[in-house]
Amino acid sequence: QYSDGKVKIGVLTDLSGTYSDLAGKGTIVAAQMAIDDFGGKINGQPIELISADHQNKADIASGIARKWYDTEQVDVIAELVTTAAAIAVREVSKEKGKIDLVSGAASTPLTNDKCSPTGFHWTYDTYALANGTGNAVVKNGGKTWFFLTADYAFGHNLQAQTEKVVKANGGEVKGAVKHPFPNSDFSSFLLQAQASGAQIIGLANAGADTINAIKQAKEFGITQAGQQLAGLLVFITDIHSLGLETAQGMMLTTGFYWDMDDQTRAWSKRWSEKMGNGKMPSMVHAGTYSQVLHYLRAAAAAKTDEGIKVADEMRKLPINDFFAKNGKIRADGRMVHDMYLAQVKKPSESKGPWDYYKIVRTIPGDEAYQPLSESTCSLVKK
Amino acid sequence: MMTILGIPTQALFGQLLLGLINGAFYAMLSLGLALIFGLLNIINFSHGALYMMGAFVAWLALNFLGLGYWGALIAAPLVVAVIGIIIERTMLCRLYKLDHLYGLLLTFGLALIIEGLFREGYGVSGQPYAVPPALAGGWNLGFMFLPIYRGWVVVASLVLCLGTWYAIEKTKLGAYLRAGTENPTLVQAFGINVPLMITLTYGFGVALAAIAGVLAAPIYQVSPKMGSDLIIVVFAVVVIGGMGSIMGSILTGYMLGIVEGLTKVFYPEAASTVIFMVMVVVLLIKPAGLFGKGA
Amino acid sequence: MAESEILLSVRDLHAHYGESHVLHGMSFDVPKGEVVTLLGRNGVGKTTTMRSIMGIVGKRAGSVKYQGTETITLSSNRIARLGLAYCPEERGIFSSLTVKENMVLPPIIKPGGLPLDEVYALFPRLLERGSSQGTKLSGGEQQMLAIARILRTGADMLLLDEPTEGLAPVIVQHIGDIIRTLRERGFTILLVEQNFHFAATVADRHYVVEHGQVIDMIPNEALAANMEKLKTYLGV
Amino acid sequence: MGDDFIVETRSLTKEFRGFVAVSDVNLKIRRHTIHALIGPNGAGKTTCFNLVTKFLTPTRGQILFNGTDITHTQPAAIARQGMVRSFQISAVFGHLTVLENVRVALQRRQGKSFQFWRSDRCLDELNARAEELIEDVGVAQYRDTPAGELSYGRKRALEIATTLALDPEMLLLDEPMAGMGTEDVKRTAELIRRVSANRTILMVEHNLSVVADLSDTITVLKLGRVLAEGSYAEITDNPEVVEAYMGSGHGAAGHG
Amino acid sequence: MSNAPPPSRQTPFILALLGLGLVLPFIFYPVFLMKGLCFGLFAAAFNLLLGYVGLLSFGHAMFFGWSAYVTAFTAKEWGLTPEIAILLGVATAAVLGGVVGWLAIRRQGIYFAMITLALAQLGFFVAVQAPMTHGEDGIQGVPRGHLFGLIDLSNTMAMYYFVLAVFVLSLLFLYRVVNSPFGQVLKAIRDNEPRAISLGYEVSRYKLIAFVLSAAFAGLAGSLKSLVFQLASLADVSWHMSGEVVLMTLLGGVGTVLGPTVGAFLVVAIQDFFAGIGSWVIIIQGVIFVICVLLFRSGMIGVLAPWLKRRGITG
Ligand SMILES: Nc1ncnc2c1ncn2[C@@H]1O[C@H](COP(=O)(O)OP(=O)(O)OP(=O)(O)O)[C@@H](O)[C@H]1O
Ligand SMILES: Nc1ncnc2c1ncn2[C@@H]1O[C@H](COP(=O)(O)OP(=O)(O)OP(=O)(O)O)[C@@H](O)[C@H]1O
Ligand SMILES: CC(C)C[C@H](N)C(=O)O
Ligand SMILES: [Mg+2]
Ligand SMILES: [Mg+2]
Repeated sequence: QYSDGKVKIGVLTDLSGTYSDLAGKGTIVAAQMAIDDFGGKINGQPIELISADHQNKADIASGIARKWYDTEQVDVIAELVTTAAAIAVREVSKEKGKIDLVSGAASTPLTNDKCSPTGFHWTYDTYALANGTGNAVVKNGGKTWFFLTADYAFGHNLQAQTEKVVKANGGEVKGAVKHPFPNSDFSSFLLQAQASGAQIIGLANAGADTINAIKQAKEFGITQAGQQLAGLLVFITDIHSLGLETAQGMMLTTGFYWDMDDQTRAWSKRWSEKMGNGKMPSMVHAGTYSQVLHYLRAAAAAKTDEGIKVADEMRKLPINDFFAKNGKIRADGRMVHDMYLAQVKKPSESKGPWDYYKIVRTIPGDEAYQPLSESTCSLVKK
Repeated sequence: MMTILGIPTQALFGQLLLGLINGAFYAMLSLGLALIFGLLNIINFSHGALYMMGAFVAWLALNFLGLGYWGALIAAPLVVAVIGIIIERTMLCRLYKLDHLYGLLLTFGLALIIEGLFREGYGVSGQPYAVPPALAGGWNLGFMFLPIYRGWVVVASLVLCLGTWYAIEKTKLGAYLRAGTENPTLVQAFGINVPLMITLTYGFGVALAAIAGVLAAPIYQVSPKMGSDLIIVVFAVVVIGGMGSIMGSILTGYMLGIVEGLTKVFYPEAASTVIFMVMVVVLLIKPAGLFGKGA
Repeated sequence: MAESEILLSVRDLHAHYGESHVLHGMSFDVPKGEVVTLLGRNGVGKTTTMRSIMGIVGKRAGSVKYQGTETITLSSNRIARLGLAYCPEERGIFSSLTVKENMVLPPIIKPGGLPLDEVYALFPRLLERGSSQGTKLSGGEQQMLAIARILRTGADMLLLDEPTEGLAPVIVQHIGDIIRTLRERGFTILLVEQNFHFAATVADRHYVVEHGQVIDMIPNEALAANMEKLKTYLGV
Repeated sequence: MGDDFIVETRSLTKEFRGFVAVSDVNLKIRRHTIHALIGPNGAGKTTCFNLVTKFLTPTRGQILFNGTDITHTQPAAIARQGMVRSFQISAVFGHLTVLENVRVALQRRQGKSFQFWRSDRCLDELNARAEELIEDVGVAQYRDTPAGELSYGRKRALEIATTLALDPEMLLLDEPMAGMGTEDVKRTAELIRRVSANRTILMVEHNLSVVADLSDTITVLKLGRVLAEGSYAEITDNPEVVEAYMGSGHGAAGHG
Repeated sequence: MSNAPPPSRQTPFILALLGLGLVLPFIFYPVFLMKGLCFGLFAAAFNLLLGYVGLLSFGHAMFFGWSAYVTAFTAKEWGLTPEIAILLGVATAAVLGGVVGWLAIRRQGIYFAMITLALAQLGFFVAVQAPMTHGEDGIQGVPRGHLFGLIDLSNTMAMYYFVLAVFVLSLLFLYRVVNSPFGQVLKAIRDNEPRAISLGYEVSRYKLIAFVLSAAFAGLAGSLKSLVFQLASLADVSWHMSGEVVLMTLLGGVGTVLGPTVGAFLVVAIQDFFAGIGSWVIIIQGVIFVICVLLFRSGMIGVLAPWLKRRGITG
């Protein structure tokens, strides 16, 4: 039933680059926790974990995936931050009939053009981000927008999704500037954003780019002068890096916040102890736990590690853990779960380390994610 | 309102000023690099890493020793200079007789090690570093809001660059440095302690990088990657200015900051590439760089 | 001048370039105030001797005493500071410096050197070409510059390696005059020369070198008498 | 008359940033003679060489080689037309062996030099000629030594052999004897005389006895201009030349 | 190198290596071996310039990467057979090499390196902006296709032997280039350019030909890699790739025939072996470079040379 007498899970993530804080080592720890919580064995067979660094490069990711499938008897690859790496792994997985579980990567092609019967997208995506933050901001009166967009696929994708939401809600896009990726000095772009007179400056970027943009917006008095920033993809690690003083008041959309209920707090505390550095998990960390656990449940139910069969089982089983309440997987591989609109606390509101968010609204999954009817995935029957 | 190429002149002023501010960092870094290349004939690939180290020393000093910005401005270059001197004495000094490829390779390796260690220790997201209270706030210049701190960066870098230039060009030191590059044995046979001079120059060159790092800390995040993103551009600056020309690398630093700033307005996607375009054009027209000597 | 003080004393000097052993126990003395030449065929080790004295040969052993100070363990900058200055065979003009900068590059190590204007008076051509890049000078001009720049340092012992190579006859004469002038001023000079006709006009004594060893010493007065012997040494 | 001269320069002038190194020089070099160019240091001899072989571009003036204007020809092309130079500072291919140095020159006329797909064993047919040449200049015993390891004098000898390998119609030698010991000077002078049959040689040399010995015509340059021209006897009789170049007792100061 | 031992003494060694190449895929993971071979070929091509013409190109990723793109694109979008797709890639690299070479060979030393770097950065910029390359994602899922319409390369072993064959033939060819009449002239130019001119050689033509050859083989390596990994991406055109090939060549030994390949395998193995340990891999890589520079300066081949010499095969 299980090939080679075991189930082997590979966590392929960015261990050394820009995203190694929001994903990285923490996702390996999360995956291990999932295995441990599952009991370490599946139908009496051992579960193994292996991990590697893809450095956010498609070629490295694809090389490692191929090697894992060919020589390491890996059955499933999890995490996969960065869209390019995720797509690269998806190509290999599809060819080999193995399962890939995407947590960190953001872009929607993963469940559209690039969808696969054995590929899943778990934690969030650009559609949900655009939808969550864009909607909320426009409804709060932010009608005119200017985008600072990272000049690569993910940035373009995020901007395009958000523009759609803004326009659908009667807003207006005054302009956009594509900045090189990565980029450290945003003052010039911010000045252009300021000159546009837009009420909202949408940051269609991530990680260090977003952090620097926010920091410098404050430095140049952009926010004081009345314009507002909308970070379209902000992780809790980014807020930590910025400090509340700078980040306060910002609206953002997230798939998970550690301080929502007892379950999330308990898991996060365990994770934090394992990491041993006092940090709290990002949504990518939590999502990785959830996806690995769900895979194991499905593999146990299917009594096999054969990709297609487990994938079918995964689609059948509902997801109910601290991360996703009543989550479900659609034909296009999207795991649909509730998203949260959060606002960053003022320093005075924060009661302790990592107490950063106020959850403003829970966005029900079906509302948060792209409707299946709009999907271009070939697996979706219309 | 007046406009140039569709951009209001006022806004253009703002962009020029911002370009100049970025140029200040290029100038400081390329100055150190040019110095080190000029004397040691070593393309110091670890320059970016040592710049980052300067910023980190400031951050560490603040968080673990309570030493503030002004103290860091003195302490960080000293610490980094000492590290630089150790690197020079233990490793680089074995390479002078060899092709400068080996220096490049060694310092590249060192850059990987330094950057890797800081990544391992402090993650990649970067640490916040506040603007010193004395320099907080900003001036409204009419066409833009200029943070006082950025103004200070430009002034500090100008003072530092011109001071260094003066010390090197207007004293015999510059001649020793240049001659020492060409034929260290002979210069030493004239009675000059070339190894000491080399060591101190390396120390000074990386100290400049460290100062730039401290100056950068409040503007950008203090992050292990801050150096490697910059280094290749700074190389280009040095080459465009003319290898070995101190003034050339300073002026080119400011100038390219401005060029890059303008590109961010007219063709933002190309902002990180424009310097290389300039480099191709310059080298084809003036093979030794803008301020380089010789044909 | 017979019993004059010995300024430089070389004893059993050995030198190597990597694996090859070039000097095999050189021994000779340079009395203060004299002009002493090293004569010998190509490749016998004359240049190497000079480089060993200056401490710029990779591996050397034996004894080199300058004014009684042992220099064999000193670094070359320390040796130079004792008062030795070297004009290398390959001239060593710096291309990144102008002629003027080349001229003033060697630091003044002691008072008593020639003032700059006197140096220029000896080589007016160098003043004319002062702002030119050092290595853009003609071959002979570079040779002049190499000699000129060490005259102002105050070193009292000059090591000149083939200073007349590539110079026009009229300049060779001029160099001869300069060497005699320097001698009168109390400089001590160690000279390497291929052209012993020239050497004979300036030197007090000649050491003949073969296979990295001194094989004979001929006082200049005795040169004529020893001409035949010398010619066999030099293979003329 | 015109055909008698293999090289002719007309009002040749070279300025370096305002400094005139060669000014209005009209050289005429008669076929199958040895022509010497002498003059004080910095007179512009090497610069003339560089101009004639097009390593420098003249500021003004014209250069004729075999009656054709070569003022705008590339240096490599000039070499292929049969005018080859040596360098004042010795120029050998340091990592190639002595034999290979000569072979590289021979190889050019063989016409296979662009053939990157052929084995270099096809060059072995040149060995015999190459060995002859290095024998001629007395470096045969160093056949397989990398040229960089030769002593200075031997490098000069090798350079001459390499130049001769091209069998040039016109040979320009820049101070071929500089740095050679007396014995080598004699041998090289002999060699130059031998190869001058059916060739034209233009030579810069400070060694007056060599000049006296070898040259048919001598041109004296001073400050970039032609000061005098004639046979050795004529030149030495010219007081201006004596003053500017030879100096008073040139007998005593003259070289070996 | 020029005094290469007679072929009779090399032949057994070459045959032994070839034999090794044939059996290795049964011992090691073939994809890893193919990666090593591709980079080995890349480094060998680069070494033609650095080791034999003395020109350090810091922009060779441009040829490697763009050739990979063209092969990937034509194989995927136009459905060309692998050999045609590769040829088109190589042709692209050669043309780019001609242009870059033409601009760069007028300069020397660090300026040459910087011009090549700058032009390669422009190439990178085009790759980021052009729709054909699909930006960060790269051209993914490239079909390996049927070689000459016959041999199915999606079979890993078939692909491996194809790569091995191309590699061996290319290396023999490069070896021949170095030891050809043309190679002799290159070495002469490297030693003393003015002298070569004075002998009548149009130096720039030789340099340009060498540059184009080097670019073409770099391109061949890139094309092969894009088929092996079925992917052409920005990483292949970035300056890091240009830097990596310098490292491989230096680590293995500049100016030796096998050195670059040894260096390539070393670097690939390090990356592969330490991929699981995150940022430590970078530190370890750094330490290895430092150690190599300080202790094994002549490259790995330099360390192995005495051993090889006894067998008369230092090439
Ligand atoms: N850098 C070096 N490496 C190896 N051998 C060398 C080096 N320099 C000189 N030699 C060898 O050392 C010996 C002595 O050389 P040296 O230069 O001292 O001779 P010299 O007497 O000055 O000759 P010349 O009259 O040609 O200048 C020669 O055989 C030469 O080949
Ligand atoms: N590239 C250059 N730039 C500037 N000045 C130059 C250049 N080349 C030569 N000169 C100058 O032109 C003059 C003539 O130089 P040239 O080398 O022709 O002299 P020469 O007659 O060969 O002297 P020597 O006998 O010393 O070799 C010199 O004063 C020299 O400084
Ligand atoms: C922000 C990152 C976690 C996402 C990544 N940039 C992507 O392409 O999906
Ligand atoms: Mg000598
Ligand atoms: Mg000359």
